[in-house]
Amino acid sequence: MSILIDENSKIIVQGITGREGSFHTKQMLEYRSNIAAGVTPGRGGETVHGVPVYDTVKEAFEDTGADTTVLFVPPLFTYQAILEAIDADIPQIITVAEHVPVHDMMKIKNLLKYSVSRVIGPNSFGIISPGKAKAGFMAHRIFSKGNVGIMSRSATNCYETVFMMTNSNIGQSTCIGIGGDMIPGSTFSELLPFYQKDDQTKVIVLIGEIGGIEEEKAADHIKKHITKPCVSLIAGKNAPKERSMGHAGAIVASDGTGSAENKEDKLREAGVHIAESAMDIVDICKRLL
Amino acid sequence: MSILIDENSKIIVQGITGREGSFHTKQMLEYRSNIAAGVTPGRGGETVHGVPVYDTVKEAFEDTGADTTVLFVPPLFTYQAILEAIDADIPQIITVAEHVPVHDMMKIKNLLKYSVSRVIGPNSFGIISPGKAKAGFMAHRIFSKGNVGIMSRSATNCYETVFMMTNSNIGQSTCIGIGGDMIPGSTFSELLPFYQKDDQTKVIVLIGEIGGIEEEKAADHIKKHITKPCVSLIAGKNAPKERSMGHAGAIVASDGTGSAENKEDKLREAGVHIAESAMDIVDICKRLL
Amino acid sequence: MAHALYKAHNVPTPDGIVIDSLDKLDEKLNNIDYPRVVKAQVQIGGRGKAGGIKFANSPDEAKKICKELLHSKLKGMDVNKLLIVQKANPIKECYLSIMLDRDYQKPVLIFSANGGIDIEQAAKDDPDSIIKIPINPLLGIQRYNIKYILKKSNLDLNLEERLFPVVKNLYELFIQRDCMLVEINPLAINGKNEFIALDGKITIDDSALPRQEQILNFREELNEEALVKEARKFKFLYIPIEEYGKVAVMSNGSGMIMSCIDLISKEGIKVGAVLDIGGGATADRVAEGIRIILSNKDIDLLFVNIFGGITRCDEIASGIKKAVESLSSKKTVIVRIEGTNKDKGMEIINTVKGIISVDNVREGVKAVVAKMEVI
Amino acid sequence: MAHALYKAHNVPTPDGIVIDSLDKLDEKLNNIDYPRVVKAQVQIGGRGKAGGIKFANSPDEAKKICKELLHSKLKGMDVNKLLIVQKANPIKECYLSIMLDRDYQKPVLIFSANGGIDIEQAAKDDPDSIIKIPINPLLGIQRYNIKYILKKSNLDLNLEERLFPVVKNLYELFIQRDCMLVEINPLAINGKNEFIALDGKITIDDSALPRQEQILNFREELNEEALVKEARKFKFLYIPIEEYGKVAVMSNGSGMIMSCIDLISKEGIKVGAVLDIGGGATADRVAEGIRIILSNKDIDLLFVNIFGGITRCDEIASGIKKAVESLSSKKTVIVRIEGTNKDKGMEIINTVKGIISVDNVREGVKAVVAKMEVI
Repeated sequence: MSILIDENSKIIVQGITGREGSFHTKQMLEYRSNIAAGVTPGRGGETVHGVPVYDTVKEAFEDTGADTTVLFVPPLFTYQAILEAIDADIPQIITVAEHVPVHDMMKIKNLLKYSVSRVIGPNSFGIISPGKAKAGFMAHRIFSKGNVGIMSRSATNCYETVFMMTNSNIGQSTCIGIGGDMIPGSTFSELLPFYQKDDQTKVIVLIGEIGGIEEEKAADHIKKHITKPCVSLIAGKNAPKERSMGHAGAIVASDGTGSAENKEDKLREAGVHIAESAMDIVDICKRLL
Repeated sequence: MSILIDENSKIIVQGITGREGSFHTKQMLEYRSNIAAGVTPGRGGETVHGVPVYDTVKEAFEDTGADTTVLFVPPLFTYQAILEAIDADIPQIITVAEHVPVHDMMKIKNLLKYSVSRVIGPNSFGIISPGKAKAGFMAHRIFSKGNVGIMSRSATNCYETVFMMTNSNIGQSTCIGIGGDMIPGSTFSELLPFYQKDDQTKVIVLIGEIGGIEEEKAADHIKKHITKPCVSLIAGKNAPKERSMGHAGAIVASDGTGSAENKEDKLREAGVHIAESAMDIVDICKRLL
Repeated sequence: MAHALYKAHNVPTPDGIVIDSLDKLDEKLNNIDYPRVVKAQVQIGGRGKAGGIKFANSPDEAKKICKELLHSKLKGMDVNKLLIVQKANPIKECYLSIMLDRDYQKPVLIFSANGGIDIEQAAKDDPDSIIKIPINPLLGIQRYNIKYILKKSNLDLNLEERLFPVVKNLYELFIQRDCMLVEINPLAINGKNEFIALDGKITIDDSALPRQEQILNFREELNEEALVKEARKFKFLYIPIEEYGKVAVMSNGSGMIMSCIDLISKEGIKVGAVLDIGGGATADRVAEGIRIILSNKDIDLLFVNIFGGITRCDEIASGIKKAVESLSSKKTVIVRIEGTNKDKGMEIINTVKGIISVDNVREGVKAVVAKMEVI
Repeated sequence: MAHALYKAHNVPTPDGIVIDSLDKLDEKLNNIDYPRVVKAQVQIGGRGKAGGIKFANSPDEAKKICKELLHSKLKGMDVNKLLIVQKANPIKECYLSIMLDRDYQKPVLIFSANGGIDIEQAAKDDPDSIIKIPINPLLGIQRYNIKYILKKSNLDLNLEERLFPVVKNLYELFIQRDCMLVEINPLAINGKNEFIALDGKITIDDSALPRQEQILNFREELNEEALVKEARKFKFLYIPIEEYGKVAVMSNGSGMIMSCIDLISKEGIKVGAVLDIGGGATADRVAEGIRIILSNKDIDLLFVNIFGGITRCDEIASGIKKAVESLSSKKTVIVRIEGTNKDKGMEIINTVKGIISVDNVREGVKAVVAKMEVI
């Protein structure tokens, strides 16, 4: 079945006429994703790789009934672009930009509770259900269809893991880029229920890292609600305190909040298998499947 | 069982040192409601009828763990008072003031989605579960314990109905004043599920009136989800169009939206018994019980 | 009112001057540019057709119009003020409004590229010509709202730069002034692609008037029925129902009043007016209420229906006694009182001559019917 | 920075003058009131203890202090600016801050009636002395928040009138300037019950700097490691990890970098620094990245680990070749590349002398261990 994205998803690309938007639209089309419309204000009526362009998200939504939008817009324009998508009632908003101001995401996250929308990202590679569709910019060639669901705060650690999985003939149901920011639109614990309900997913992998308490919340959720086997890798054990490790969200506070040790302890308590490396994830999945 | 208010409810009175607040605190205490605290800024440390007064709702909440607050504050101060209660995470906020500006309620209603609180009113007599507790200013002597749940936009039509019910030995489980304003904090359809789940309630009475589409929404909800017998009276059949009938919300638009006919039709379709008068409600309840 | 508020909130309007007396007309009218439009400031529909809008090409024409129009009557309303504005030369006229929508529980923005229309009629005849967007009150107006409006109306997307500030300012007015409706109709676009509010309407939430002092001043000028005003002094609500109705209802709550109207009307009897005396009825207030509603000459019969919750019935009865005896009116008064101290109240009522007392609403309505058959 | 921003946002601060040169000291210092406090403008903790805060009772004392302090060094930092402020006479000192809390996903207001404290220490020692309220970003600061703070701190409720505008303005600063933290410590209360920000700290969200031009200017003045600055020019991220670590890691993503640090550290080897070249790695950028990180003298070994998703491995390999050959460095370079065109890439890598190439991360770490044992 897979989750969030599949061959039936109708996708809008916001910022489709830009360099990145246009390039990845082509990539998504090649992967046979259903890109129903693009949006760039002032460019309505044009087409990009055969996809019709609209001036506003609301028009694009009304004409196509899209259920997902992917934002290829610069970080400082992301707030307005998400607002526009929320206001047009698009159910799923995927935002890939890095360096979106954290105040903007704070406002968005608080507004989301009033809306019908879910936001994935920012600083996310997107979502891919291998063999069905992708919405984002991930290197889709390394993915293969199968039964492992993956959520990751880091794109590179996810790629590395998926690459080795695929080489070991272990496929994926759906892979989601949570994004490496301080306030992600959707967190592990908010997305876990989808994997729990999904027939295709047999094992759930959470690739976390230092900073925040989302892995701890996920451990709580797993303990209470998840019956499928889970595997987790926490990156950043040896990162210095109070220094952001590139991802805005990957930072251990001076009081130790956000440390890898705490996260691993909580996950272990919840029965999650702890992996030490990407290769290790693959080895554990092999045993579990 | 009854709903929303009972002998275990812990109640705060905002504006307890005012004339109305103090008077109705006494009334509520006489009815053996558990009035845990009062709030009036600048009057913290005093007591009113033995009830301790606090300067802020948050303090009162932290010290007493109250679950309900009743606001005896003037209409133009209601917005701030509700905000303070929402921000202190009080689960139930009952607001009785008439003439609260509709923009204030619009903002509150939109904020509520983001909070853990429910607002009853404004322009409501409050909530009473006869024989258990009351939170509000209703004339409690006319109520009696029993199995009819009542929601009413009008206080007087509810009193009249309850008075005759009690005289006919038909008691009430819980009576809620929805309030006569254009944008009530809670509507019929939002409160119906509580009655449906309540063991004590055998019959549900909805006293509606012209204006808005809340009775229509209630009809939809009843059709889909309510298995208990329902009775409804719609007041204002003969009111002139485009003229507010005293309740800010009781107004039929020039295009006929909000007419009593439409409401009765929709309710009848949903299997609701339509009453022509308060006495009629009582007669129908007699048959149904 | 709309014109002044638009100006205060930077919603562009044509330059205009106000004339409220015929003094110094030369001084006021000789040194402005022409052509101009003279508009009578009265709150009536179809003002143009009624002769309330005239065109002046010169100071002399303007003066002549002022003399004719000022202090005249239009559809029965006094004209106490004229507004003399520049004549816009619109290349297009649109419609723009924001209303508080009770079902969305949000402000709704309404726009049409066809200005000067009756929006309700247009909504029936050509719904596609009207764009309606609910506005999230926590977000306010965003640029993409304007882009959407322009696209859907087949207008140039470049107009966004001009239209956005107009809508944003109108929205600020709507929020800050507690409006139920702000409407600009027509909203002109001139040769420079500027938007100008040629005419408009603003409705304010009654409950918010106490915090809208500036608007309260405007309202005082409005013509209202004398009895409505009189009742308001006592914080009573007097509502005219049907013309020439001979029965009046007085009660202490809107719901009960509506129910009484319904029950009486069902018997084929017209209710002429009602009066809601609200909560906390004292003897004096009850007496004032009866005095006011019976001063309506059409009324032959008054049904007083008071359900005293916390209020005591003897207090209410004293008020009724006082009013009926002092008025020495020959009008019929039917009384139903219920609640605390009902017995004491009934003792008082029974001492007043000419009052018909009943035990409940159903009996009250029967008594009204019986009495009206006789009258 | 804090002082200037507080002034701009009407957060009350003591009157002060800035001295950034020794010219015209007479003119600047003779005509102001005394006593004054002279503060060196450097971003270091424990500034007072380090001699960065001095008191002057007269113009002469002030001049003497200026001459000593300006252009001196404090804890290794250049003092290029002094602030000379009125000496406040606080009758009480409080603590006030607003920080963006990632777990609440809201701003959190923190207050304590004990000013001048180390807030983190106080949170451990006497948690009850610290009031912490999450602020709903859709509501902002409300008066009841302030009332609550005062009550909980056992301060006079009447101070609300004075404290509310201070907190409200501080909150506006927090929001408008994209702050992660605004802190006033101490926040003085003087004899007139006025609040004055005596000292403060402001941290800004890095991602928001492009829209905070004014603050960007402040930041340019900050002292930062030369290699961090050099890397930023190319939009690379250079992060120092452990002092005297001899191994460096270069990769194209934070997650992968953290994983590499973890795997190498697990073997008991210290990572000295890492460099993230980010997405879209071209040959030239790869070469620049290698040049920068190898210019750190402590580093003996570099592990380049690039997972090219869409990027081509031959492009990356060319960059590595270019860098290693042109640098003629004797440092060890271990390379792992993976992704599109890997074979072509490996062909290039194999032509470069002195590069150790590995097939995956595990092998890479093994190679690092083996090599470090030799060094």
